[in-house]
Amino acid sequence: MKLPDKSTELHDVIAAIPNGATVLVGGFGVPGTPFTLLNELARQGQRDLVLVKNDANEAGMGIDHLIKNGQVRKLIVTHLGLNANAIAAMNSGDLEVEFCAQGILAERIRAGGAGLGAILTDIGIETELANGKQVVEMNGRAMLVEPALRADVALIHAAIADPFGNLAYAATARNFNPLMAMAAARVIVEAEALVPLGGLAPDAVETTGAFVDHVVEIKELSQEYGIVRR
Amino acid sequence: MKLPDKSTELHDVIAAIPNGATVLVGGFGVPGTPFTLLNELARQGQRDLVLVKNDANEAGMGIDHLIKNGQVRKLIVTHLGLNANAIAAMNSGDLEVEFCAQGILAERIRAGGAGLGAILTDIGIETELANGKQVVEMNGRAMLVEPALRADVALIHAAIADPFGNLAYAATARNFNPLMAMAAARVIVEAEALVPLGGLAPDAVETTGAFVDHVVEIKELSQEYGIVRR
Amino acid sequence: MSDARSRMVARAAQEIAPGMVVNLGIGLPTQVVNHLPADFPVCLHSENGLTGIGAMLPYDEADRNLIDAGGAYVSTIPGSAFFDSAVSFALVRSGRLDLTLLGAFEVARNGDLANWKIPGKFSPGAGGAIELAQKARRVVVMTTHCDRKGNPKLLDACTLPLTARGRVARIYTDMAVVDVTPNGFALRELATGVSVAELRAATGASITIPQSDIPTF
Amino acid sequence: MSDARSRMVARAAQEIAPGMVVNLGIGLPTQVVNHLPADFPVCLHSENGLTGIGAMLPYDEADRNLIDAGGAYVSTIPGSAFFDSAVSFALVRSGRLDLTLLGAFEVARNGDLANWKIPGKFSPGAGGAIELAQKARRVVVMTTHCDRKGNPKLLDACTLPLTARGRVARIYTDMAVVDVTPNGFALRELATGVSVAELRAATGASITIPQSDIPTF
Repeated sequence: MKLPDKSTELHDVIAAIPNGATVLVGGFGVPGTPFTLLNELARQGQRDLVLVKNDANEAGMGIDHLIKNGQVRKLIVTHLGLNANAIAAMNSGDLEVEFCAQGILAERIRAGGAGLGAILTDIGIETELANGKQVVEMNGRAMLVEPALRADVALIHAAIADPFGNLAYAATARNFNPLMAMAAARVIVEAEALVPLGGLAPDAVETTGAFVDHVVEIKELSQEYGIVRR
Repeated sequence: MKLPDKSTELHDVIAAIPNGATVLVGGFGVPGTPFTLLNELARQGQRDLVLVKNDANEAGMGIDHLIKNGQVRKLIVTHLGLNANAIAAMNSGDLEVEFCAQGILAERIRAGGAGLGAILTDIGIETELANGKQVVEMNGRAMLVEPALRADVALIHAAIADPFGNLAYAATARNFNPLMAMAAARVIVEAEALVPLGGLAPDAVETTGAFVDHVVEIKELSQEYGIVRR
Repeated sequence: MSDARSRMVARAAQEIAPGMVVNLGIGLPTQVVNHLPADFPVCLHSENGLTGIGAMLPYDEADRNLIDAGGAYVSTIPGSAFFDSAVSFALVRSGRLDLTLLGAFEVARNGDLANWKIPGKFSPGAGGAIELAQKARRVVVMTTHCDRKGNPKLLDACTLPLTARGRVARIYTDMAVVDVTPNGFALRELATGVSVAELRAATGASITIPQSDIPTF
Repeated sequence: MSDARSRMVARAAQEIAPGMVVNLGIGLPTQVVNHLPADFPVCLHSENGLTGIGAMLPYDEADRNLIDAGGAYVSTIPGSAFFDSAVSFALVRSGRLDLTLLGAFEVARNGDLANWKIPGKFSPGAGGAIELAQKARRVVVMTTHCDRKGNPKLLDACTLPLTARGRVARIYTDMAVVDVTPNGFALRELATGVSVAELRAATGASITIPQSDIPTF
């Protein structure tokens, strides 16, 4: 036995994403954002996408391209942070935005990856974040039902991958990536380095390749990956 | 600023466990079982304990000592595996045993560590494992409410620790340890090696010390940690 | 191992398609790996937190921290990965486990499985069996056709507490390969030397027999 | 930074006790670390997945993969650890975060906090603010006493959407240190040069004034 090889080409793997797909996108600010996969998705132009991401990147990079192209029907996000374009699109009604508390978004995605139906939490209870949510009583306490979030596709950025899809992340580029890498029917990884099987020690693997469908090596890091001088 | 030092002595840290405590115990079979902490707990003799553990170890090691000493009021477990003593104690009524599906026990502990109220799952539905459990309807589907499990104490075995309590595990000795290390008011770690701050690279840490209260270095590995020839 | 059991194991190994993630139950299922080519692309999963299970090791070569879910000392292969128990069952429940091969006490004609408890006799707890049986994409049973007393294990309805309802797709036994269909059990193949009459006599439910020639294994 | 704000930051730094795990909100709260001794034992937490935040780094020394939750390039210290976003908020929600220092738009006399949304003007989303405010063991606010237009931020009741109910324990402003008590706001200390009358005029709720001498900072 040997572990299966999932390494493939950028174009093909993005071409498998249909219009209307729900797409998890890794990253918290710049670190961990799969810019290479996103740029190809912007180039291919799939439409009616529902994106799930911590933030909307900054203007001129990452999912901002998709928003500006009109490829995004809805964005599920914890904050729009530094992206004035996204805020303007939301305010004009061109972009539907659903806000989620940051840790609850992480847990909803993780619950999807763990094959659970939902989590029960009191986060946001008695605030407007609770509006419209199912409430369950548990030992006399009201808890919000936060449904698991699974997607058609996850776009993941890793520092190192092997051909089976075992992944390691760098520093705070980890963030949502390992959670999202568990929570989609088709998990697509871009890696800064593709090492042979055995190149990642079993204890150093942060996402087992059993969750991963496709691995693409980034040929050259584009400038978005660099330091942002604000 | 520097990170706080939580290294301490075996006797003192076990002496802080009161009678009646609920105690999470790491390990799946031999690997990851905190034998040194358990042996001291058996020596000190705290009673009326509720233990939460994947399995009951094998006869003559680990929590089997506590069961034989009559220190255990209740055991929450996924299976009693190789321990005929534990099965006999259960059958005679000397030991109360609550069974939980393995992955659901893991998720209940993790939910405790994540400050959630519960998870919703269909695991065990329409079987006797669902008996007595709260049921919630979600989008027309019945789901079981599996409450988060938090404890007074967690006993954790790590391969490497630093004085802040950052931990790394070895191979399949990881198992329940990182989950339990998040889910107790007092998290006590035994480590095979205590390295200085900085001795674990930030990306190699598998449990951040922010969850850990006490770290004890194992002076010498007792024979329980070795290969079991069956 | 009897000749019929060996052939059952070899036949069941054909369940494993290239690229699958597979969990093999303790006992007979573990042995199917001996029938796969050295370069066969597959990922074996162990509930205690390992993908990429390597060969079992003798005690004097074992790593004390590296076991499979049955407690056997195993090795890694290039690309193996360790993870915690929550991640391990996340993989099972979220649909990433393509196949599980499990033992059984009883299988019913509707695919119900009982393999963890005999009230009053055997109740050590289910471990990970519930989740494997309920959530693997394909659940296949490997078992002797009858128990040690000669009683059939393939039944109209299970009498023991269930592991999961309606999830078994196929059963490999020392007598036959049997599918669970919407119309109940259907014979696919017979072990060499077993007659249809013998099979019917050893089966506790009706079983559909093909009109055409019945392949043997 | 004005002198009064500098002293507020220095005073708020005393909130941090040895051994604490602390999350500092973006802006003024971040600066309290400048008032801690080099060997002070504390663990700073960043929501994006870091414990043990080191010094901010200039662009030409930064690691492109190492930022804090506010997007600033930071460094590690001996014992720093990285983890994912689920673990990061597990720590917050499960009671492992001893203290958070947060900014505020409004604080009510019952401890209600509004700091994430101004309907129609500012609604970028709450990020991690809800969980920090609702679950940190101690929630302390650092803010100018009034907004830019001179309107009080300490109120009988918040007018803006709440971040969390009844969670603020203490407020540090450029005018005073104010505790939230079961009886509402209670003055603890005054900034040098601020009178009780000035404080009352700048506060949108009644505030209990000590009978004894009022310490200054």
